[in-house]
Amino acid sequence: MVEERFVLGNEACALGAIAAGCRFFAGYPITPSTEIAENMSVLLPKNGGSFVQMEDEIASAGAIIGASWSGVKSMTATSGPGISLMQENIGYGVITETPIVIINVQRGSPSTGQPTMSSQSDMMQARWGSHGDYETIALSPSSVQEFFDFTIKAFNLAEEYRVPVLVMSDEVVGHMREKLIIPDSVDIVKRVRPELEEGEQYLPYDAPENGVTPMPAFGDGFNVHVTGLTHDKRGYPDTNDAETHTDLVERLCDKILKNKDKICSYKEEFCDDAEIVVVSYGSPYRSVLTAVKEAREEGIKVGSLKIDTPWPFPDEEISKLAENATDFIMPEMNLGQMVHELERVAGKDANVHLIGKIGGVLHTPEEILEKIKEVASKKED
Amino acid sequence: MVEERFVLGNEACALGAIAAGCRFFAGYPITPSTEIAENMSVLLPKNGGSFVQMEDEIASAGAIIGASWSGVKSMTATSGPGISLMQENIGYGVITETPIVIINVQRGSPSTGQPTMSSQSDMMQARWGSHGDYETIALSPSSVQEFFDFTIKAFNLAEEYRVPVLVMSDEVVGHMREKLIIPDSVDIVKRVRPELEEGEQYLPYDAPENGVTPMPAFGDGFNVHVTGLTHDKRGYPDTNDAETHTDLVERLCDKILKNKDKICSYKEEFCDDAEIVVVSYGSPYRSVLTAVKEAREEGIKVGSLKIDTPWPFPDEEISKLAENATDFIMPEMNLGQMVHELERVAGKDANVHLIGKIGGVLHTPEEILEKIKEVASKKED
Amino acid sequence: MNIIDSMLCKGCDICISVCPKDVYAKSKEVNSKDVYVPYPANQEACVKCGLCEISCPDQALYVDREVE
Amino acid sequence: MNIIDSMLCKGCDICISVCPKDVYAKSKEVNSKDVYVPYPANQEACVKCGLCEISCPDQALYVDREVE
Amino acid sequence: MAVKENPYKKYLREDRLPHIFCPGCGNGIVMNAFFKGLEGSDVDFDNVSMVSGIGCSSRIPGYVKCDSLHTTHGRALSFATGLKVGNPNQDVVVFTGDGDAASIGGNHLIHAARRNIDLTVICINNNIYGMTGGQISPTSPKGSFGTTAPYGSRDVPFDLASLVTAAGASYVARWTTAHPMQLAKAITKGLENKGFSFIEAVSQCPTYYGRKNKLKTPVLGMDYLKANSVTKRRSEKMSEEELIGKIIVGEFANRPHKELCDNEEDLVNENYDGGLAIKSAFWEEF
Amino acid sequence: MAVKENPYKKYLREDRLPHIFCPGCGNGIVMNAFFKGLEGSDVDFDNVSMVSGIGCSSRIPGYVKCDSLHTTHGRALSFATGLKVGNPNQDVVVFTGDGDAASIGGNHLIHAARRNIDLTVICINNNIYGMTGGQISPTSPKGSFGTTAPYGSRDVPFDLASLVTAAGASYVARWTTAHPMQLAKAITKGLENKGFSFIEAVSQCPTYYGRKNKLKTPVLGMDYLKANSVTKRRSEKMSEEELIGKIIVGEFANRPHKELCDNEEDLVNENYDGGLAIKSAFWEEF
Amino acid sequence: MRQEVRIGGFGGQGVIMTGIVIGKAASLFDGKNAVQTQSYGPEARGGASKTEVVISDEPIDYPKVQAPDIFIAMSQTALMKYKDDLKEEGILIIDPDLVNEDDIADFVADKKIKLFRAPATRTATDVIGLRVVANIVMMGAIVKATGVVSVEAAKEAILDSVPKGTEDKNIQAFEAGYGLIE
Amino acid sequence: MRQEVRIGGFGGQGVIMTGIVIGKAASLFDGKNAVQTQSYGPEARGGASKTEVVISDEPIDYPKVQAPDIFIAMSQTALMKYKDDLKEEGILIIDPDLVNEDDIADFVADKKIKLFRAPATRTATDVIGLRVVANIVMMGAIVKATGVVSVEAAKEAILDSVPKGTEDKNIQAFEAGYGLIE
Ligand SMILES: Cc1ncc(C[n+]2csc(CCOP(=O)(O)OP(=O)(O)O)c2C)c(N)n1
Ligand SMILES: Cc1ncc(C[n+]2csc(CCOP(=O)(O)OP(=O)(O)O)c2C)c(N)n1
Ligand code: SF4
Ligand code: SF4
Ligand code: SF4
Ligand code: SF4
Ligand code: SF4
Ligand code: SF4
Ligand SMILES: [Mg+2]
Ligand SMILES: [Mg+2]
Repeated sequence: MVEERFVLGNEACALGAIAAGCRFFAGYPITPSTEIAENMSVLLPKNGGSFVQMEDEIASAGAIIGASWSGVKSMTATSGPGISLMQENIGYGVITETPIVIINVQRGSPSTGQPTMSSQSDMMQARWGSHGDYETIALSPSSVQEFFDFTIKAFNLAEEYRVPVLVMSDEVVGHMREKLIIPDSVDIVKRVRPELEEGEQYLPYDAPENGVTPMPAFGDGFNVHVTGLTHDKRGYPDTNDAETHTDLVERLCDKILKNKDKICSYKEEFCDDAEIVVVSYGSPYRSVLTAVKEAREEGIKVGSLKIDTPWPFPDEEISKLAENATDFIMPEMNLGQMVHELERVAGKDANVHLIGKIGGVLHTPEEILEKIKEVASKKED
Repeated sequence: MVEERFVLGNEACALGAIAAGCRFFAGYPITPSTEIAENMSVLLPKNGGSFVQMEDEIASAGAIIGASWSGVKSMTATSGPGISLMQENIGYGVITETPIVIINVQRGSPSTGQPTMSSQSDMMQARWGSHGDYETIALSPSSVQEFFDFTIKAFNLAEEYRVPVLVMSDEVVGHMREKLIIPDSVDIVKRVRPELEEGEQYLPYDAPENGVTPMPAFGDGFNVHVTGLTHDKRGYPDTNDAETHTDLVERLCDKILKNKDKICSYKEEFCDDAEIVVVSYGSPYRSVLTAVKEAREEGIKVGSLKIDTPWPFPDEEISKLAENATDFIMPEMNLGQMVHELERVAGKDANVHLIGKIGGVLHTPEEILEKIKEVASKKED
Repeated sequence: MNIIDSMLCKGCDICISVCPKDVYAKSKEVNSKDVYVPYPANQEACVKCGLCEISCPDQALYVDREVE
Repeated sequence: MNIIDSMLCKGCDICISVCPKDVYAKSKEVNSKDVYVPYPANQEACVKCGLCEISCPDQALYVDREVE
Repeated sequence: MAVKENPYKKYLREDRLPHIFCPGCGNGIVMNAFFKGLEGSDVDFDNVSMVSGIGCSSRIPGYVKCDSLHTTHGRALSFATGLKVGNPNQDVVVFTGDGDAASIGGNHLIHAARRNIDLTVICINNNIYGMTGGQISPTSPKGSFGTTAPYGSRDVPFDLASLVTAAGASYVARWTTAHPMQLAKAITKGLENKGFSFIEAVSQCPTYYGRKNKLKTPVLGMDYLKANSVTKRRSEKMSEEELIGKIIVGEFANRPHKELCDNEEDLVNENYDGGLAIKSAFWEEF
Repeated sequence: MAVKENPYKKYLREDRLPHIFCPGCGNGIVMNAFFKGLEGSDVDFDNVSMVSGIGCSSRIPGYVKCDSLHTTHGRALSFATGLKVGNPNQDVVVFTGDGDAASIGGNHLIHAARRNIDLTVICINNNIYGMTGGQISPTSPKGSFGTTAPYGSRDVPFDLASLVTAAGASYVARWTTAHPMQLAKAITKGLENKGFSFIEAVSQCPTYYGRKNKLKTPVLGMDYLKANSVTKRRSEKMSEEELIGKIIVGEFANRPHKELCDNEEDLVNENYDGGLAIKSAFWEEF
Repeated sequence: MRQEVRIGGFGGQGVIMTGIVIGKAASLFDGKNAVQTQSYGPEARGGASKTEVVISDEPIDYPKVQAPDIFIAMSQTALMKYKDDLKEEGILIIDPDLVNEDDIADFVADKKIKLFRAPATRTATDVIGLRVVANIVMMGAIVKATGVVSVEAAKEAILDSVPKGTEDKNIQAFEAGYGLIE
Repeated sequence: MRQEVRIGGFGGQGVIMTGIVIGKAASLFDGKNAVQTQSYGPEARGGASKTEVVISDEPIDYPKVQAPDIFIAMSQTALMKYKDDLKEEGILIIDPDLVNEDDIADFVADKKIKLFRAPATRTATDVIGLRVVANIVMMGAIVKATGVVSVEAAKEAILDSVPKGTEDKNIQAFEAGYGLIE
């Protein structure tokens, strides 16, 4: 039975996690993500799961990786300083191919910054925050409903590609209440154990075509060794061999890069004939649509591309749009982060305009409309 | 008196720090940076300074910031996992405008990866690793001598702009021995206390034109409050005001962005008539020069731009080169990091070719030469 | 007279509770911050022990020790 | 006979040192890893206490408990 | 003639008052006890530098008219270590909370204690995370409620004073906001001890701990602290059962021994004849 | 007929032998003691999962034929907490070193002890960072040398067993590689204790600690450990001076009490009738 | 139509809950859309407390209040702090016992504000005998004065939000509040 | 001219130091350039030990050895592990007491290797009476057999590197080694 509730974004996230099958949460309180932990502490025992408040965020990230290997889906949630502390263990999650979900409810930064204000200034950190080469999957919700939906999606992607998945939310979405529709059942990706032919030697890191090897739980009898060191197909450390390292790291990246078309998700509105495209993700999208509609009323050929998955960045779609569009506008609650990607992809063919805004206040529709008009009028010149 | 020694890159770094006036080192051992700490533990007591082996890298980063406010120049050194752990406190150093130097001797990554192998895969982390918007200064040495020189330069830049400065070295440079020439005196930037007019109210964060406010030491009587929260000109927390935050963060970024021409450092060789420019930083440069010379002998118009300061990226110089050059080649010991910057700056006008190499082994001159030839022959088509 | 700075007092009533001599009582008037500031209803009883001063979390309270 | 696996032995001499019965002695021959592997020079003295087995860091040492 | 204002107000930055603490928060009382303790000691206020982490309690240094470093959550002692070793002439005082010191900062706490570095650490233990809205902390009593312990906490809490003693601190004491005079005296001793001094000040958080645990008003909170305190001496005669839920107050350690900065100075003196490079960032030459 | 090989070799991944440890490193002895302790306990080897951090000692699980998680430096206990709570049916054993457990990992250590989570932690304390080449650690004796203590360490080291006891662990013991049988017995007890068990195994690192501290050969190292050990009981009759440089061996705590996973299970049982969601990632439905 | 509502008071008055109940009434029981937000951070400590609700028949894009149509002030501090951007001819509801009307006479006149008085706290204490239901009393007044949500939706939302066993008292309170506005 | 030297042995033989002394001799005392590198990581544990030196009159760009001109093997393991990329007609110096010459007979012949034998360890023990100077003995042999550095530079580098008080013994060792090669 479909259920309707009027809840906080952060509560929707927790409900989404439960619906996705998350049965372990380890976390450490931090504004503005705390309500996720609080809700999980209420919900998990009611669903057979465990909530552990850890001593810090490093331990939280470690615990959910441990829990994932025990065979339960697991998650943590944090903000700003907490996500910085998790970077080392996120890298460990990447190299060990552990499915986990990490929620970042972004706040004003750098440093302690503005704990109760909103921002999108950890977007590049999501991609580059841990040392070394790797690729990221990140989703950005723009509403309470999306925070629920994207959390489920995050779990599914984590399982499908055996990677840490980040949900890059922000204070606006985390701290507002809206109607949430909880469907009576959701599609979830369940984990699948390796299956061995008789007499086959078990190679826990011998990846099939798609780069993703099946994953057993500890205790299943596969005797798998999991290490953050560069390892061979058996999972054994092999740290001085260039080839082993190259094969491993390239495969880890390719899992995401080569499945971009399946992972990327976005929504186009009014784009068919758009000469100007406003590209957004997360909460600024809410102002974009109003602005685009108003601009359309004024006869400006403008469309909206709303990106659900900032990482991996939807290169292909943007390139396609750049065939028609001459200008891209990107509102971000930062000084310019994802706009670097937009420039990389569209910069050769079109003009890219950033509306960077920091200080914690969402762009208003007026601000975006103004920029649309400005760009439109320059085009006429 | 000029002194000549045959030393390890990491030892040269320690000697450079001492020469620059560093009198406090806090660190935690990690391969391949450990010899820096080891040398500092020998050198500091002989120079009136203190060495403290901390419990971890987080504490190390914290301690050097504390020490900097006590009025001594301070430094730490780490690699891979350690630098990930420092990200939170690096952000704190940025927002509190604390001059510190952090050495990263890069190793094979992600995660524990290849502790004893070389890489340049933390370059983007250097720019984006901590949460929030900020700008970075980073230097990359390519020889033992440069490791000494750049460490001094790092201290000078840190003092001049009141920022954490990163020296992004790598295992190759850290772990090789070469001749080091230690001049009998080096130019160092000393710290300058604020000077107040009579009756003037002290505003520790009221920045002059160049964005950099003078910095007192604790105990100097200025009663300064230093916080990682968004703060006003008095240094007092003011966390809900968009303007205070915007002013602060923009100033922090502008300190670096607006002084790019003074900060950026690079070396051009054979570039005057170059149609192909090999852009490199750090140890791959060593193979570049051989390759470029050989290619020149074969009549290919190729030059080398060696970047001393990957961050801030020398946009202007690259743009200038892009006026003549049709192709840029960038060897990096990663899967492509600084090449994103190169693409951003030169991508509209020229082709950008990455020679990404991971696994821990330096590019050979042959590999680079081959690429030069390949690019040159394509041009002819 | 012991003085309570109504700009600082947040009306926690700790002074009322800790005073061994029951010197303070709650006033009936709210200050500009919707707070009922105590007052020394029983000033004469004060033995100048300073407990109220050190226990006032808002540094709002002054014990008059001057000999009049 | 107690057996020392020369593929595993790293020549630390701990077995020689811990054996209460001085069963082991250093051999004069190096193995393929430049190691002088001990041998049970004094096998008869062995009381099968197992101390050498548990003290061999390289799991190279086997104490023969079979009754011949 | 002296101004007619609270005697501790003069230490504060007037332009920041009133401070952000909730009505009746124990933080203000501990501040007062600190100033009183300072006045009773041989330490000069002008020579004091303060350091803190993140939390309500960690906001205190920002209100005090001295140099202060409001750092990252849990890391105050790391920063303080650099600050103190860099210039051992300062008197460095650290304010921290139970979450800051004992949860995320637990490692720095035990290591600072082990090194016996000459810092005076005042840990305001309100058994909760105040700043973030009432989650349980590692000192929350078994059975107490917090927003992350909706069914009551099941963990055994840390006995902080004992833990820090086991880690090697040279001076350790615990009092509560209901014992401001004793607290002040312990702080005096801590300031005068040349080594790591840890003073745990058990405190009320009416807004969160109180609201969740039937101690809604500040007065109820303080009454609870008073009623449930037993002195160290008395506690030694009590059984483990009798001690459940009790707050043991008094001195836990007072055993001066060589501290970190002295060790560092020895190393310099043994290897160099120029002395410590205090404030050398400002020197013309090296 | 049994194969004629070392009785502990059967637990190891043969395709990885010989292991990377230096000749005479104590790690191998502690491994043996662990297997012996396991054989003496009611724990089934097939039910064991292992976790470790980073360090020479932390490489041990990678050689054992079971599921193992070789994690990040200092964080083994965090990972182990998730692994164990996620499926409390496993017997989770953690191998760690003095640096891993007590330096960078000190906070996780005291918190795991406080929660009394049912893990068996074997900490190989060689008083040095072996893996990184011989830097001092928080347990390096005062006066000992390391590559980062070229003038001799001045700090007072941690007494790990006591610290973990103060933090709340239910079983704590310390032995050395020169006491393999006693060590094995302590490990048996630790495995059987339902709660946090901490077994400190003081060990030799001939390559680094030995080289720097006149204990160059493995045999010298072990002889030193043997000669300087005193039992807990005997130590209680010795003065502080007499105890300087001594290694106190024996049992430090044995006081079972409710552990974390049981608490978590209680919460589930009180609020849900489906039981714990063990291995639920593989379930078809929710 | 988009309507923006702001409610301000001091901690403990249940101001936030009122905002939630309004949002719930609109979105779950009136078939409209609603977004509720509230102040966080130091300003939300001890002192002033604030919540805002946007209600609309259309999907709500921009979720924040830009200039409220309706402002309910349950304390003097909140009134003075949050009144300024109330729309011309907007609705202002005050608890007359807790605010000083003199201070806003000019404001009300200049902006042609529709001012309502609802002595919610007094009504809660005197009529219902439960001070804590002052916010629900105010809810009744809001519904009557503004019609942002229907009476039925309001009641359902209240029943959905209050602790079991207190339903009757709360409905009573709502109705008492409803009756406060002529 | 660029010359690449590799030295291999087992831990404790002072192999690394020999590499450093050669590099020092070339760069500080012969006025050339030199880069010395060595193996790190698990392979450097307990067992095999390796160092490499590049020497050149020109500035040295690429700092690593690609194919050594000269290889000195002080253990069987090192010999077998590191010999393969020795250049055709390259120089190989072995300590004949520590390696098994039979195993490389083909290799030497096929690649036309110039093979030298320097029983450094035996010489150190028997002639100098100090086993630890085996590496300096080998240094003498290297200088004589290859001339990569001058005798003077080698001696200065040795004096610059060894502990005070051991200078004489080391110079003696060097000379003994020098004498081992005809
Ligand atoms: C790395 C990091 N994690 C989490 C937080 C959020 N946070 C701020 S204060 C705090 C707890 C404070 O508790 P305590 O130290 O007891 O201080 P109190 O507010 O109770 O005085 C937390 C978890 C943070 N600022 N940084
Ligand atoms: C975050 C981080 N910091 C530092 C290191 C480097 N590191 C690896 S092992 C180690 C110390 C290990 O010491 P210990 O735990 O005592 O193990 P041992 O090698 O002595 O057995 C260090 C510092 C690391 N891998 N990760
Ligand atoms: S000084 Fe003492 S007696 Fe006087 S009012 Fe204060 S507490 Fe009461
Ligand atoms: S203790 Fe201070 S703040 Fe509290 S009521 Fe008394 S005067 Fe006011
Ligand atoms: S079993 Fe005991 S007696 Fe026999 S060789 Fe081994 S140690 Fe010696
Ligand atoms: S103890 Fe083992 S490894 Fe050591 S010498 Fe004896 S058999 Fe060899
Ligand atoms: S939340 Fe608690 S600790 Fe924080 S200021 Fe309020 S009462 Fe004090
Ligand atoms: S370095 Fe020390 S601890 Fe590590 S394997 Fe070698 S002897 Fe053992
Ligand atoms: Mg607290
Ligand atoms: Mg160790």
